[in-house]
Amino acid sequence: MYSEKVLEHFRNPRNVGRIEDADGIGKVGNPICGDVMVMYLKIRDNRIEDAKFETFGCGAAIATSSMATELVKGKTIEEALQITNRAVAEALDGLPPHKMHCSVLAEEAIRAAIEDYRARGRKGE
Amino acid sequence: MYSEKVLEHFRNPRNVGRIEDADGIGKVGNPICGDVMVMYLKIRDNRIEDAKFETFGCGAAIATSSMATELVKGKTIEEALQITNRAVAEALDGLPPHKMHCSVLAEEAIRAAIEDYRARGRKGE
Amino acid sequence: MIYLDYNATTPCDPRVVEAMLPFFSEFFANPSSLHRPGQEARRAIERARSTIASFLGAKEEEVIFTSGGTESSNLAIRGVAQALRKKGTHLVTSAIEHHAVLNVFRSLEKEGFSVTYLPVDANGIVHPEELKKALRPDTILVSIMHANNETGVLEPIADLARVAHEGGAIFHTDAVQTVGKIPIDVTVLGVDLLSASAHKFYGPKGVGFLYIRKGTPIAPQILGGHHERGKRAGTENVPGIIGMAKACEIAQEEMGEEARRVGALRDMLEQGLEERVPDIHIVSRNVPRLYNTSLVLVAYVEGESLLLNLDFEGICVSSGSACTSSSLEPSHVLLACGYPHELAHGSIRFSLGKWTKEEEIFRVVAVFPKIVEKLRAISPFSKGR
Amino acid sequence: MIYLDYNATTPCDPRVVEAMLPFFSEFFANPSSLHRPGQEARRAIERARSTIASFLGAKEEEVIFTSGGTESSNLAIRGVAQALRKKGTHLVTSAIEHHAVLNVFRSLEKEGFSVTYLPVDANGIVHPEELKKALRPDTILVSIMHANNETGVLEPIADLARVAHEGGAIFHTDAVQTVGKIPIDVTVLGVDLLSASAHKFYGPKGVGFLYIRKGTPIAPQILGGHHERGKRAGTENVPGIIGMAKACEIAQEEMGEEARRVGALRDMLEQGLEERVPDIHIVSRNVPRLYNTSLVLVAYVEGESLLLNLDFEGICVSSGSACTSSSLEPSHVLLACGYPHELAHGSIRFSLGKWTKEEEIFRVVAVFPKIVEKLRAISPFSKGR
Ligand SMILES: Cc1ncc(COP(=O)(O)O)c(C=O)c1O
Ligand SMILES: Cc1ncc(COP(=O)(O)O)c(C=O)c1O
Repeated sequence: MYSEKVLEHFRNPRNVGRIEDADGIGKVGNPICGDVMVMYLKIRDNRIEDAKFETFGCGAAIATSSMATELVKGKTIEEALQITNRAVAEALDGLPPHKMHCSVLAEEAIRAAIEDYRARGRKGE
Repeated sequence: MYSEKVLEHFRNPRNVGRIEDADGIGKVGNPICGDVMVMYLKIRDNRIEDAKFETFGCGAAIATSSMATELVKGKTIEEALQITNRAVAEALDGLPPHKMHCSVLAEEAIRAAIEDYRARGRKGE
Repeated sequence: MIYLDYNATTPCDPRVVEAMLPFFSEFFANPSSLHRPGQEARRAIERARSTIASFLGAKEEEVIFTSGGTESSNLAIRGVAQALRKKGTHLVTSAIEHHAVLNVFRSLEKEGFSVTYLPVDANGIVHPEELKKALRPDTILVSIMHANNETGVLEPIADLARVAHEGGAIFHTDAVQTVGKIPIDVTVLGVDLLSASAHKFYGPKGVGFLYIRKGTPIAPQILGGHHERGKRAGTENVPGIIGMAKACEIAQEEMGEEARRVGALRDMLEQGLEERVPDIHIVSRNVPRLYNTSLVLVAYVEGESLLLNLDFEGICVSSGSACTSSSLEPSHVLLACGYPHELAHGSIRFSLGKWTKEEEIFRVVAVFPKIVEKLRAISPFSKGR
Repeated sequence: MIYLDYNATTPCDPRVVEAMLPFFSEFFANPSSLHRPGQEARRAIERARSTIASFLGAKEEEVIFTSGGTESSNLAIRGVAQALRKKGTHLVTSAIEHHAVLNVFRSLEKEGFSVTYLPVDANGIVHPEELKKALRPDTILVSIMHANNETGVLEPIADLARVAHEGGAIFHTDAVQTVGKIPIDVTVLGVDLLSASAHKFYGPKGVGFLYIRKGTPIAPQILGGHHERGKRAGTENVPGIIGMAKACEIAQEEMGEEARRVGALRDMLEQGLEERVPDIHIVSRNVPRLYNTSLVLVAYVEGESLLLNLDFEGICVSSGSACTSSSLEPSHVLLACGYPHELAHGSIRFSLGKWTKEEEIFRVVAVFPKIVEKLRAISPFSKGR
């Protein structure tokens, strides 16, 4: 069902945990649907220096979380906002059709975390 | 499906053929239904001295014809008229339910042949 | 034993059994299970699906596994009728279909559909012009069998499907007697649905498939879990499916040679019988037929009594179709061809196959005349009477 | 591999495969054929029918062969509903049925029947009083499963059947998870129809049976030849039927001992997990349950991720039911019991069987806590967060 790459990221997820002094936190999903993703970003000079995640969800949810944090790290905010759910899925060598929503969740988590960072910035101005 | 006895009578039917100077001939059944039985009786002093048959039909039709001729031989006319389809079937150790109509045909053939014999008698009087 | 009843069922090819064996106790997991053994079982049946699809010139997702030919045809006919009920309620089939098709149409008639049963000519052929005449604006489905199980006659499916499509109807064919015997390409045939049963071509009993052209509207008939893309619920018969795919593979490789060999034996049988037995008739001898089938009508005697006498000699054949042989009705196929009832009661079907040998045919040709003679001696109809 | 997914499917018992083998290529004839090989095949399946009937305390003519549990339940429910439609159109089932039952009722609702889905208590038990309240003068059929496939909970079938009969309704039970595991006598249970699937009790996939009490009105669903007393058409799956009968024979002899042995292992598993993993919940632990089944809810983590991690360790289990595990829905059974969605997403079903060994349970108890810990470390919900 899952690609080797999905299984590998699921088995050894990268960037697990929280960043205590995160600059942006994005929480998406819903426990009722069985998927919750929280993404923590550390941002300096418009560039994502570090990213971590916490996820409640299936194998695909955990693997896409892991891959999404890998993809955003080192990118500028604008670059990170370009990351689509397809890009996350492709980086994992694809997802089964009924699991594509997990990659959507990952895209949303990135956006939500950046949104949060920007909102804090506006507040702090 | 068929009892050993049915198969035996079917394989080696008794009294096959016609009696050229028969005293009574009974023809029952219908080629459209796939069963035709003709019974020939030789009768002397109210007693059935000989019986033969010709049958177009399935295994059960041939076996019941054979058994019916065996059963009537040596019987008086009154005794022969007592032979029911059940008696023919039982003498063959039974018939499958959807083949019981063959034993009915055998009973009818006996009756028809005796009927014919009596009708000839009335004509001859 | 001389088995000449291959149209009723075939023995499993030993290579089919060998292919199935590991899937009973070793690779036994449920293909719906997410763990690795389950996913391995899933991959095995998807490989089987792919084998069968390419055997038919179809796409993988167009092949649905069922429990056999009867279920396949039930699903095809009732499934399309239900799915298109709002579009129209007229259905067309032929008078010579197998009961697995005919009885579905009869039941749909009781549910408000109207059904045209197309006639056949004296050789049992359904003519495309007859179909053309029968089509109406509200015709949604046409179902005509590929080859008849009793006579072996091949219907002009490509032409019939074209006519049906010109009339806007979906086309189904019951190909239970042709799959594995002759090459089939669903695009060349132009059918939308095609039924098959593994045990008719050296696969196991209890498994079959339905080809469903992509986009064909069809309502599932057995409901439950999300198996077979929602078209047929129930845990997949993994060993059966593997066995059926193997049977397709073997057929693909060997059917050309089999057709030649078995066809020659069948012709030898027919010639032999005709030379030695007076007053017999070989049905549909001069039209395209399955190379393995010979339906012989024997005047003055009834089919079952012939069959049983052949059985006493160790020769296994059928009288009419296996399914109706325990009923009292004469073959509806022969009646549709216009044969009188008496003759229709006297049919013997020889159907040859992979393990039929020349000596067996010699023996049948030697034994048959004596049996006919014996039964005719008992018959009140025999010549000159 | 440690296989703890016996409720999804079981490997064939080698004795079952051995019993089936001669029927593939040697005794392969069609049971509808009149020749001797055909009649031998007929006798073999009638012997199998008799074995299964006596296993159930039923009469031979009350057992009908099908392609599996799903088809059996479809036939039972749709068959009775159609046959009694004129008498009434109200049907009753429970909220926790398998999809092979639930989806038939959902489809009947679209066809004009009204269906009451009985609630269950927190342990997943359907109470006879609830059934009593639901019955109406036009109730024709009640269908409640014997044991639930996810929780293993046994329903009070004898009481439920009595209540249904008092209300004049026919009673069906989906016994797919109990046949072969616990003794069943259809007269003691008092049911009119009972569904089973061979692959759930060491028989082959693709074959099952439906018990139909004599006189129960039922419309056939698969139409064709006159097989199975007109209740189910299609060439019989002879090897499958023989295998299923053998599986019944073995179960009859061995299930008492198995219940003891497997029950002890299951209890050991549950005790071990409970001692070592905080915040888990064993579903319906204190009500009558199948001795082989344990459904464990693990707070803060999702079931599939647990399942896959166990699979990495060679341990095969299920999350919820096998059939729904590829969908996104949490278990409808757990929701019906009143568990919150988060917990219902975190279920792991261990189902033990004939080849489960003590060492395997030790290993699961050793491995499971680490997996839970790892996943909880990833989870945003874990305690104290
Ligand atoms: C033409 C045809 N259609 C359908 C069937 C039914 O197939 P099965 O009995 O395998 O379901 C048969 C054979 O019995 C057949 O010959
Ligand atoms: C309770 C229950 N009913 C019905 C079924 C369906 O059985 P099958 O998949 O063999 O048709 C299953 C198993 O999948 C089951 O557990």
